Amino acid sequence: MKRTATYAAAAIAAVVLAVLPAFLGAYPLNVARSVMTYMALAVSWDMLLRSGQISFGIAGLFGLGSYASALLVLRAGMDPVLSLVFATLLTGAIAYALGFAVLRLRAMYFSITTLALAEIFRIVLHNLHDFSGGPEGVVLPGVIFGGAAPALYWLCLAGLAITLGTSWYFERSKLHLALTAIRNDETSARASGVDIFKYLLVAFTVTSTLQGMMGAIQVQSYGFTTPETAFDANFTLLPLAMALLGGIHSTLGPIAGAVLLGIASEWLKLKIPYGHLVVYGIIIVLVILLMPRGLVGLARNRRAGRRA
Amino acid sequence: MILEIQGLTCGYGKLPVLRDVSLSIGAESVALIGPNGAGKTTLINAVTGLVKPWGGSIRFDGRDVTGHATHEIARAGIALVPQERELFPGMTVADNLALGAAYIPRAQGREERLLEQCLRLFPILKERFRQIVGTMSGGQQRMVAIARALMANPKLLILDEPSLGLQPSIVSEVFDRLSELKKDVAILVTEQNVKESLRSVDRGYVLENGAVVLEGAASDLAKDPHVEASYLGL
Amino acid sequence: MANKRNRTAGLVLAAAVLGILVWRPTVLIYGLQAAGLYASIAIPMGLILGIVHIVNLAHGEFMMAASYLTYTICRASGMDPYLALLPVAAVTAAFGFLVYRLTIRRALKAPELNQLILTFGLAILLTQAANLLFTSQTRKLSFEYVSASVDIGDLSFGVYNFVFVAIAVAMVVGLRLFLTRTKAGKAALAVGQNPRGAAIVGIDVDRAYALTFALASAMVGLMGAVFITRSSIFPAVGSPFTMKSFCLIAMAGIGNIPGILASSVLLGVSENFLKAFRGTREWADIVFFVLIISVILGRSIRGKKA
Amino acid sequence: MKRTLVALALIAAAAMAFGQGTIKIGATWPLADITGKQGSMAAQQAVDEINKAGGILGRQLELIVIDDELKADKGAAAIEKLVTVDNVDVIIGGMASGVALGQVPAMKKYGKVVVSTGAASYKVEEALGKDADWYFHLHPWDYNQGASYVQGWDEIQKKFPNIKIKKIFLAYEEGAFGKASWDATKTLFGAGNRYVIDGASFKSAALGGGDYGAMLEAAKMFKPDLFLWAGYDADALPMLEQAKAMKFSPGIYLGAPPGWPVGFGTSRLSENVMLYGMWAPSINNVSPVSKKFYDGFVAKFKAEPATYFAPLSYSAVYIVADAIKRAGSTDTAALIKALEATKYESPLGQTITFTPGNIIKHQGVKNQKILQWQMGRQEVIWPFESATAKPVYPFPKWK
Amino acid sequence: MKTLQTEHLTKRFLGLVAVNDVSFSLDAGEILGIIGPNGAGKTTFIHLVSGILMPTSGKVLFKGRDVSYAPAHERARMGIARTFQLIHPLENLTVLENVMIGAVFSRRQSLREARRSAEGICESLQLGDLGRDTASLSILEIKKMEIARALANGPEVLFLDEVMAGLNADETRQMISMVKAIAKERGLAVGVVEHVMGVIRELTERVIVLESGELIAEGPYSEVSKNPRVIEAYLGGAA
Repeated sequence: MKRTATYAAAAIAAVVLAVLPAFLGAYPLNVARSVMTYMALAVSWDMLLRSGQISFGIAGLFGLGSYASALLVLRAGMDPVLSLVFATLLTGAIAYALGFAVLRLRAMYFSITTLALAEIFRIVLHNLHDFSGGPEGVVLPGVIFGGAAPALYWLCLAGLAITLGTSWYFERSKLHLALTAIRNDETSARASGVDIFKYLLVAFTVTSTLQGMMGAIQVQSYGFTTPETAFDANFTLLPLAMALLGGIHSTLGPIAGAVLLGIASEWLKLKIPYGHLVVYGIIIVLVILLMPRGLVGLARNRRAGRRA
Repeated sequence: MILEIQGLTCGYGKLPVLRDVSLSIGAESVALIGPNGAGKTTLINAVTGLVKPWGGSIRFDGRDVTGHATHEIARAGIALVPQERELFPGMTVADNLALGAAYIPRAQGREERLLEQCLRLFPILKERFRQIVGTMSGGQQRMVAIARALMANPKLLILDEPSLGLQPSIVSEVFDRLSELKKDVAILVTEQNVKESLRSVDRGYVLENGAVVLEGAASDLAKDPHVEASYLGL
Repeated sequence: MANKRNRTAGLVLAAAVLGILVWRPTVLIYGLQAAGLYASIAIPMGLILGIVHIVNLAHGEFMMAASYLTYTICRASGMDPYLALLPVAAVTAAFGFLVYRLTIRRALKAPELNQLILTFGLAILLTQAANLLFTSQTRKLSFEYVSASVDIGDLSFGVYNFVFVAIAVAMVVGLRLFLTRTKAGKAALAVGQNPRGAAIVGIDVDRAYALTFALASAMVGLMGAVFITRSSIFPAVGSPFTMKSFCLIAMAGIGNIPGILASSVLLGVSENFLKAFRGTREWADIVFFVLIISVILGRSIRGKKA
Repeated sequence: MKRTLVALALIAAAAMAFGQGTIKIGATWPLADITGKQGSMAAQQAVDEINKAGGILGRQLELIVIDDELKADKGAAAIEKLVTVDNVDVIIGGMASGVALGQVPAMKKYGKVVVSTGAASYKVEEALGKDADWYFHLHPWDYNQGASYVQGWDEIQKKFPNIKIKKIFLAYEEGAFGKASWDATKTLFGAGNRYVIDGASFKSAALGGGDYGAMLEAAKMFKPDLFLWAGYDADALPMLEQAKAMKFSPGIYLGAPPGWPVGFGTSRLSENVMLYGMWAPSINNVSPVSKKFYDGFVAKFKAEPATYFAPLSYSAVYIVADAIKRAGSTDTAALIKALEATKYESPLGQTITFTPGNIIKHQGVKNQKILQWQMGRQEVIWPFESATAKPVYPFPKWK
Repeated sequence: MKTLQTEHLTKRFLGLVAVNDVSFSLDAGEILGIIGPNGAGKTTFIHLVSGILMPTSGKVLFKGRDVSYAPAHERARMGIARTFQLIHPLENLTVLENVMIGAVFSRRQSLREARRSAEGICESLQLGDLGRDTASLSILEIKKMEIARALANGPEVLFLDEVMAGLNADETRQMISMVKAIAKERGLAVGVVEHVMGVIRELTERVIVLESGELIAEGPYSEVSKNPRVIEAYLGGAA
């Protein structure tokens, strides 16, 4: 009963999102793309967090995906749409290889290492002048789909849909049991037959792939990138903040957080041209202090309160 | 009376665990008996300020300490050996023991005598005096926890399941020492090992479902048919 | 056996240092100077992380705020930053205490990531408030002594920046004395290892946290005052140091404050080694991150073996 | 009586303006950065001046500024909003090339007239392509700047024979700005073997760097006649201090940051440091327009314009207003035609016209100026027509 | 061929020898007690057998196969299951999900099959409402759930590390009969670490005694408890 209602709500949301371009102008669609990009990053970050691993490397994989896609088009003459697929897979392959080293680490050491890897990607692309365009970045011959606002929107929506679908699968398959078990107590998970390394590797590779995919979509939608754009620390920090404000360890939380922060930042910017970021900072501080379990946690408490 | 609890009500979240519990401890040792989930640890947590009581009062040494912070209660003279030990894992045995006395007014100036007493009680700690506590086995850590509490020269010593994870020879040792200690320290102990504990304390309370159902001299309780059926026998 | 290996490693290291000293003396000079700066900024963050277990993402911003405070005081009074140092440290200590009381304390019981985002929000808040008050245009106080110079043969180099080495060493020694010799310090150390256990032995945990935060903030304030003698300041000046400090602490291992100094020297010297050559100059930045990963991975592998 | 008449006229003008609606100028700048902040303020100043004088075609101007937050996606969204939601007639503004690259696709899509105040990177020009006839670029491209320096130093050496330059050392920050400067310097000064070029990169203090020791060491070994650094204002004083500590004093010490720190001139080290720039308050002495702009800005905002983005943005508004007046409408084709005929005497101390760039059709300013800090003020040395002082040479040796 | 055997099993941590040259065997249907003073190496021994730790030297043989260096999850799949002294119920999962983990990952069952087998095990242990969050469980229930989780692996060998600790007499009696029943019905080889001598006496047929990592005595409890070395090291006045 409850599950049917959830499916129905998801289906309605999907239809509404898909037909939005018919009703909205280019500007709201553009804002929506930005919100959806951050949303996908926040959800993918949360997917790995469900195993207890806190990644600070979102920007690194996002940037890697961006550059892979851009360079495949520029250096290999690949079709932009095809480059999305290959860049996504390439990011996944790199993450898979790195996973063997990185996934030995836990807690803060894992976080720092992912952060350091992201910086290494950035510096390498920054310094390989002839190949990557160096600090000035690369400009593509054009924007994918001729830059049509609805097409770009749908592309981003597709990326988001893939991410949400994967997250949904993570929540309902045995991955959910494996990751939750690892997060709680690795030793007892091992004793129950969970191959910890394998599941961490799966989660790390899949979430990295998703982050690379969003990067590839982003670069093709803007037609250029630079190391500072592609590896912007905000691609790490904002999704983290969004997931936490929305509520972690779920698909719904990061979605709520991304909508809240994404729209708040755009709205504040228009209302308070000078100094809107001060208010943005205040919002983050207040939400964390007043809703320590995020929006979803708040809703859950409400519901629990009503039942009791 | 050293500790006097009146009508204590307490719990976690919305769930009440203790309902109107009253008990008192004089210059004696008292055992708190009851099944798991009866509220023994909650009672101890309420006394030591680790959880805030919902209602009722706790008086220690003539002072109302209801709802006071843990460190204030510790400084007033209540030492706790918690079930989870709560040691300082990165420090040596020596440092852990020193910290047991450092912040307690009653222990000031007597550290050496107290330390000597603890090392006599647990000779293995003398051997391991410079060992980092985190590298010791669970049972050894429990000894450190008990010794640390004794370092506070407490008026009231609370032990939450002290024999948990201890080998039998040490358990009997601990209870022997407790019988010795109770001459100058009031003791409150919860213990699964009811037979052993009733042998070495003066009085006992039986806590079931968050309420006191029986109280009396230890020797009487040991003969009580309800206690016999539920808590003795092994 | 481990001892022997350590000795060999020590000898190799000493030989390398000597070689560099003769061949490119500036590598060591500038390397140590950079190390002093890194370490003296990272140490207060390491103190908070080691005891309150909070990664303060607003760490660099605290320093930035202290620098602006110093700037304002010195501009208004014509005072030297070294004279303003104590009042600034006092103000930032109070500020740190207040921040702890008003925000951090409330987030301590929440999931640990919340504290990260909370301090991230504080960082945005501080940066943007500074931007509104002072704009993004940089400011700098200029003093003759900063250009103090020493000649050895043909070589002329600045010696002023060694002041950071002195500060870093003083911080390490001072903290060690504080944590092992004073009652408040021991309490802080105990709280850092087990807050519940500390409360049980009569330590006021909340007070220890607040004190640690205030002390670390005072150290950050001191650094902010000295920082302005060396560097220009602008609202975003602190943020790169937050990340750098965080990385150095991880490299040293949480709670290992002398280790922060050692990591800083390793990094400062390696960076300046790469900077000394045309072909590798641009890769100096990467050595930082490569070293961090190697040290962390190396330690984890060794840890598994042991 | 007279006052009543003025009031009536104003009301009438306002009513007319209301009837026809305002002429909307949309703009994006990074408002948290001093460039964007003061650029947007100066643009508002120009709009207020024009409106006070009765507006254009009897209509009032309205400036709508959106913060691009120095981010490409935010900048692009801002363009979409200005065009589709606010229905602006013209777009001005811009600072960072990275943001402009993000905005170009949206600009191309709508073909609205754009008068850009920023974006120096040739990559932006490449992205625009040769068909972007609606794009008017006020700021010189990076290669324009480089070419003008070559010309400037040639002319200076001719006029002041005591100044002789053979070896040039460029210290450039690692980012896009420094890298572009290095590429341009190598090609432009390196051509024809008249100069010997060397360079080294450094990490700017703006990005967490600030140690110039290794770079200065390389520069000192090279013994340049001209030492040029391309970095940010945060680097200005620390680099000088470290250079002094190392006793490195080339014949010419020249900085090319986009702005200078507050009160740089009050530092004793600043004396005779040379700089590249587009504008300095000293231009007030040779240009009445500059003085009008400067006085107006100070009166309105109680602050000195600290960056050339202020006069440049101020110019952008006047150029647009003037073109609309001449075109008689805001129709794109007419406006482009009118803009092509622009001849605006700007507060930069020079008249702005549009001529073809390497790719685009409408390039405004093509040169930079060579200035020198003298007695705490930026004095213009070159071009000689707007010069306010003679060069002091050589740069003082450290005592 | 015994179900489980160790040969000269040794584990060193830095300078410390935690388990020293221990050889023992355990057969199907047998319940073995493992006792010894605090710090004797009992838990380390179970860690070695279950693969949580790797031995420094010596062998672990499972049904004759050398599994000394097989990772823990593989040993779990082969049929070596265990509980933990310090229990960490998985907080964000229900009781049923906690138990399912073993079935899903050790027996490689689908979620649906695992749910069914977990329900069966929980029912036989009388675990009550399986949809509950683990935070609300009593200690007895948590201990039962721990055993259920281990059983869900489908083990042939089961080690119980102080499962009776914290239980009162009543509950201990319940638990003893439950463990006996499980061992019998499933034909398991069971190893039990316990400090309460009554439990050891009631539950086990054979006992091994560890001291400072070494096996110092072996035999029925009634014999071992008279061994002077055991009394001195371990039982003291309680014997």
